[in-house]
Amino acid sequence: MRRTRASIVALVVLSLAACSTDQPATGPSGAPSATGAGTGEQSKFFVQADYDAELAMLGATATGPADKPWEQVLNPKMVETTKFKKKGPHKICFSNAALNNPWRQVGFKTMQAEVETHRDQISEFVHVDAEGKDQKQIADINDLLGKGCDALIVSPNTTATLTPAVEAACRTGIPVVVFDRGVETTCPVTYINPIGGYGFGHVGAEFVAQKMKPGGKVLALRILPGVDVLETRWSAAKLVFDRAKVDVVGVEFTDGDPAKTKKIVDDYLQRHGTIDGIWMDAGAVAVAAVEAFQDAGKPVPPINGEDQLDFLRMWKDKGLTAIAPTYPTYQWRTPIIAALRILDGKPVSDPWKLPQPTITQENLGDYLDPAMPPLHYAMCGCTGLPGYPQRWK
Amino acid sequence: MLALRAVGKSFLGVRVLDGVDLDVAPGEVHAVVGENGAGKSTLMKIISGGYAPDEGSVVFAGETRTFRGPREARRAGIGIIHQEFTLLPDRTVAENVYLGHEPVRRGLVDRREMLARTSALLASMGAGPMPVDAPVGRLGIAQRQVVEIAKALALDARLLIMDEPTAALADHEVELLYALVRRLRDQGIGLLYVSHRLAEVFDLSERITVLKDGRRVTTVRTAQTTTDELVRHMVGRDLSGYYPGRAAPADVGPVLLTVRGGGNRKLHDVDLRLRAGEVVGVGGLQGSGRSALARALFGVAPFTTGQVDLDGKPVRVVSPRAAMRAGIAYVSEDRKGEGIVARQSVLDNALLAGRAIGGSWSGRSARTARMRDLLGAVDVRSAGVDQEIRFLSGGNQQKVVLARWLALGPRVMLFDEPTRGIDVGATSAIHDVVRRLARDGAAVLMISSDLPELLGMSDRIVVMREGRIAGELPAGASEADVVALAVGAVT
Amino acid sequence: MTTGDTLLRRLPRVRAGGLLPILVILGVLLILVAIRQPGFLAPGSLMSFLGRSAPIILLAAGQYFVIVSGEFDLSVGSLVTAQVVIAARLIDGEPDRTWPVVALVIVSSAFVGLVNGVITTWLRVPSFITTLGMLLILVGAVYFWSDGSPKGELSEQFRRFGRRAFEDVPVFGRVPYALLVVLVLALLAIVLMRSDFGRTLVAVGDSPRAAELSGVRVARTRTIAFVLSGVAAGVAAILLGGYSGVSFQAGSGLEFSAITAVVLGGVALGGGRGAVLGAMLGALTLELLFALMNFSGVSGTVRPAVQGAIILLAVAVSAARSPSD
Amino acid sequence: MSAQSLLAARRPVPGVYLALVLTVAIGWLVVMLRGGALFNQATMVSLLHVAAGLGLVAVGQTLVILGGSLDLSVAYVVSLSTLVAAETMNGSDTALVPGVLLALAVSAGIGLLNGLLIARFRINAFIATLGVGLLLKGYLDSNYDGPAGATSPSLVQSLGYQRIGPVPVSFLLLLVAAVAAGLALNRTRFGHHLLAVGGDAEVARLSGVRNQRVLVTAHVLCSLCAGLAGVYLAARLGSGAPRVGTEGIYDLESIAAVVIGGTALAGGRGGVAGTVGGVLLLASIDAIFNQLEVDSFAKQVVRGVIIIAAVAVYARRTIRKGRS
Repeated sequence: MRRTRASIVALVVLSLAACSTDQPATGPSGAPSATGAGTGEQSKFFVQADYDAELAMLGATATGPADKPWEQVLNPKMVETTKFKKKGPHKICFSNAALNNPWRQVGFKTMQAEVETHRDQISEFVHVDAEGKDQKQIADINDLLGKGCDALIVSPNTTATLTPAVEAACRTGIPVVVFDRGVETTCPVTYINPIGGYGFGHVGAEFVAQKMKPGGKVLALRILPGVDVLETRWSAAKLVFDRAKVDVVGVEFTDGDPAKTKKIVDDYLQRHGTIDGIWMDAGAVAVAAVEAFQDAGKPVPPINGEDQLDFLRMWKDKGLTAIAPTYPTYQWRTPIIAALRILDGKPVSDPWKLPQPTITQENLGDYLDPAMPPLHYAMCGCTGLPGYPQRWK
Repeated sequence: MLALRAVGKSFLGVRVLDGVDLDVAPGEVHAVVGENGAGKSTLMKIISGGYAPDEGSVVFAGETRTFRGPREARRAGIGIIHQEFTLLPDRTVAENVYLGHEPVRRGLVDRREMLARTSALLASMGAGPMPVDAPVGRLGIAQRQVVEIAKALALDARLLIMDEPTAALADHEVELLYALVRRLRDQGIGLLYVSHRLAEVFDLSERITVLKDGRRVTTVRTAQTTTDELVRHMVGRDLSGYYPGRAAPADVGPVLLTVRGGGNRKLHDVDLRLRAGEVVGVGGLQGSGRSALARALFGVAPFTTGQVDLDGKPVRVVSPRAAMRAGIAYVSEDRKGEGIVARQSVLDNALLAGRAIGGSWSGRSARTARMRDLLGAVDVRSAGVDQEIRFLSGGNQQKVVLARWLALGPRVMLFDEPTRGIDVGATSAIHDVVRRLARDGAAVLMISSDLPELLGMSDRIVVMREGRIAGELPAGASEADVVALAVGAVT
Repeated sequence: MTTGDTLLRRLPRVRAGGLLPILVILGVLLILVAIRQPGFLAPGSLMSFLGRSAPIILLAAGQYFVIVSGEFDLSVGSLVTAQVVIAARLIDGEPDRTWPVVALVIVSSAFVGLVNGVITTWLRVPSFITTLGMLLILVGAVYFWSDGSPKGELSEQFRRFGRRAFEDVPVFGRVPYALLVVLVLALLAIVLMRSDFGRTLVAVGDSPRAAELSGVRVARTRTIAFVLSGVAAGVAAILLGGYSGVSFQAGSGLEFSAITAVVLGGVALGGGRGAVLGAMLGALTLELLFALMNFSGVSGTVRPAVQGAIILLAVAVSAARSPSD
Repeated sequence: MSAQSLLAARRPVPGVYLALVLTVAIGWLVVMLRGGALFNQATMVSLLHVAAGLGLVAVGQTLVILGGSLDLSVAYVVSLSTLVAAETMNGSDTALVPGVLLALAVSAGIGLLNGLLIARFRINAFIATLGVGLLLKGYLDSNYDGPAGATSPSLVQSLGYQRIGPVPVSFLLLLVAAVAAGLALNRTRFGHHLLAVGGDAEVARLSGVRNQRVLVTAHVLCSLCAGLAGVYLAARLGSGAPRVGTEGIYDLESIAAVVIGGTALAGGRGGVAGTVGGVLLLASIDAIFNQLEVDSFAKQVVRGVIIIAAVAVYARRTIRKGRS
């Protein structure tokens, strides 16, 4: 009797597990799908027009001061802001998606330092952390609207779900500046971000595909499924790999956990003997991936990381074949600058596309700073800001 | 209305009931008597759906029934009052009484109706005023027993089983219960009345069934039998020869333990002296403070007033550990809950106390070896000392618990119902151990509800009532003497 | 009790909490891995697999002490994270600070366990709540202390415990330090469970009343279990920090992995049943399952479902086999 | 607050409300001293919105905890429910009702699975719901790579953003759910039986309660509440969000709210009124810390301390009651 019951449980459980596998597997055995790609179907986040635009921008030259990439703009499209002109000093409010990773920490500190440089114009800077929760951020924005802010900066937690809240903020008439992730509305005065995920993914994948031996095996290491920024990176990389007929032997999620990363790489090395290239959708676990090769006594293949110092140092010390596309943290400076310009009634570009530099073998030395902590992001544009370097340590 | 035919039941291979027949007619009070472990409670649980019989049949109201649970039995019209309380302390009186069949109006529980019916029910039972909307946890023991009875009656039972219903009741409450039983009988309800107290049985019942060792000995008309005859049926042996001999006056040594003016929440003004070499029996009704006395002496619920002396020196027994260090040991009445560790081996169980007190690493193997010998000496029957104790019979479990304490060489040994629910063979073995302990110079306190055992084993009997020591009886006192003291009747 | 009595006779006698089920599961997984990836069983790769599984095995052993005594410890994952981050910041790349920090990690982990135990036993807060609160406090405090981003660096000396190995060992090839650490501690754990304390701990989990009435200091015993869990988490933090370096992800979710491993190993939640070896084998099984999924290219997104299904299956089968409760 | 007085009709107001009043008073004072105002309309609305989402989940969690069980799968049920609702509606008002009903039906199904695993297959609730949660996570991860579907505009309009004075419709929904759950607990057989099962399963069985059925029902209701929270979040977010439940840590937060509200983790004692108080307390702390711009990590520490302290206080009280 009980045994029958147990087997029923087994059946239910297994059928449940099975029904979650109807998505075509992305992996070595993944059969070519409708799009004919070796890495499976394209993500629904993929937008061809955006992709083309971003790739075009990678080669474009930015306008603006050369030594201040955070003030530069790619393909500027200026918009009038005189209706927002207001006498200072201003109260600027910031609804932040989260502070839960080093990238956001470095960025936020950079932003705070930027605020300090404008102490004459900014009387109060209000920051609310949504702790990575959509519904808290919606509530936070609503909450900030009741506080008499002169301008609202939003770094949305999720593009689609924060759109209504941002629209509501626009309706109150205060200038709204969105950065990092976007929203699905044009109502903010400007949307600031670097070139974007397609560019990031493309640069890394191109490098890996070119440097590795032809027809070799690539392991793609991703952080989480379902995060839009990361999805666009992967969809661009997919296109590159499929075009180059690279054998992507696995797409694995690491949860940003270095231990899990090392285990995955270790097992893939065992399974395939060698891995000829590593592509990553974010640099957080790049060092762990490299260590896995070292610990297994294998040569480290071409790899992409990000501008975190631990990776850059390892790159230099071990002489890796590597590249670091960036999603620069200096973009956290720009919203403050933009907000103040808007409140001065000066025109700003919408969208405000920031350049997205890539760290290569050639310019690697420029970004290595031995005094900074290992998880610091080199592309912070913060060396000239007040409190450097102590604030970022 | 109820007919059992050749009902049998075994637990873990131990035959608890064997071919029992029983009939109850409407409007009849049918008493079931028997010694502890005779199978009364198991039989009642089979009738009320708590257990399924292994063999035989239960016919109720003309149909052969196999109740798949208490719910079905209750729905069919069988109410039961268990020996243990089945009340939820956090729920109100009314909620407890109507648990499982709350009155409903338009889909919702009709609180007002429930309160009203509960009040009416309690009133019809002749119970005193009771806060029906207060949590049961705030009531006293006697009141809880009344609630328990009300709970059994609430579902318009056609057959009501009462398992030791008067155990916790005071005199006037017993009278009320009598009246209630008679009233129910006159309404045509059949009653199965399980009791130790033969006087009650004679007062109330029309017929009496005697169980012994899981078999039905006889069923007699109450009017045609006598107490003596019943006792003979129940015991089926010569009482005097069954117990190990008492201590001779010369064997009784000096006073080991003295309590003066001991009291706590459940005890008042307890004065007690225990001598080396002597078995002191403790009698009294359930809830009279017998167990509280043992638990106070062992530091489970210590005395808050008064003084305890050991060897003439005051000791503070604030915890079981402190008691053990003073040389006091205790065998709880709740063997399953407080005695054994069900999933550990016989050896682990036996070594538990020794390990708790600690010992050197070097002494470990010697201790284990000694324990193996001891387990053999008290005649524990198991498939080996590594067998999990839950697979042993109750008697063997109890012997393991005894071995646990014997290994420590206690000077004062407290037993609370040491042979309850234990088969005859093991009972006699345990009696031997108790007596041997005394002969070896320990002071023994033994609580028992089993009057023959109490009278047969004790060198002296202390009877408790309402948290006080009601009196002391010498060896050779009669059952009537004990009962008289226990219920406070004038002798 | 009721139906169990009859069932007991029908079912084959498997000692509850026995190691047989977990050994069967482990064996099946090993065979599957061997088919899929024959090279896995070569000494070198097997050794490194065992080495990298060391932290979770230790956490499972620590969790076992708490669970078998009838409690829960949800704080171990965040304790590991906290210790890795604290160690990195204190060492800050200085080799000289390695040993003091190792000592500090272990002592402070024991202290966290002590606090868990004292709150649970003295203040009578259910351990689920105590350790849930502790989880929040530890992670919050360490994030707060390090401004949301780990600082400093672990020294190579610190990292070697979890990363390096004795090279060129005959037969085995390469023997990770972590493996030796886990073997020694596992042996200690097994010896401990056979000692007076261990047997008493199980008794406390099975029947705290009976234990107390036999003179066992129940509160103290349980508190020691929490301390042992804390120490295990501390050692796991050293090995894990060594294996993978400093990150805020170091310990996240490990408490659930550890509890899962313990349950897979045939240890009953609620206490009193199961063996520490079973718990550790449960952890090994879980790690082997992940490796198998890596080897067979199971899509990363489906893995939680596979894991969930196997847990439910294993527990449902053992629940159906166990006769009573 | 007539609802609350109804829920608490026969029992003293749980201590959590005292803590709530104290917290708000202290917070108000501190914020005022720093020259701010704790409660303007906007903060009030925000607070109640946050409370509504967590509250709906916590009300359901209260039911299973009262029955001596536990549900760690609620976070995934919430996410799944937002997706089912939003994808069924697909931006049209005509599919509003089917969308809501389907989301609730799917949630109830998961509750049924939980309940059966626990009650019939006797798997420990912790492990059973953890396992079911992992199954759902696998399903969500492999089928969704981001927000999907679109909620009916009129649902967004009404449940997501409509409010009456400072009180959002969603909070009224929470109150309705809480009153309904309170009614179910105090005024239905199911509720009486649930409290009995949680208090002492054996006593309940001997009293004729069908324990398994009661527990399964409680789990279905718990998942329904989580599903309802999902529908609300779909309305709030405008689409289905596969990570919203886990981001909100609804599993552990709901358990925290329940125990802060005075419900015993072991079951049998407590109620919905306390849970609503617990949710409001957590939301108030959020609001106050938001005002003071205190680091969210410090807030986490405070939350941890509050959870432990609250339960320690309740434990102390029970011990004292037991003695007197």
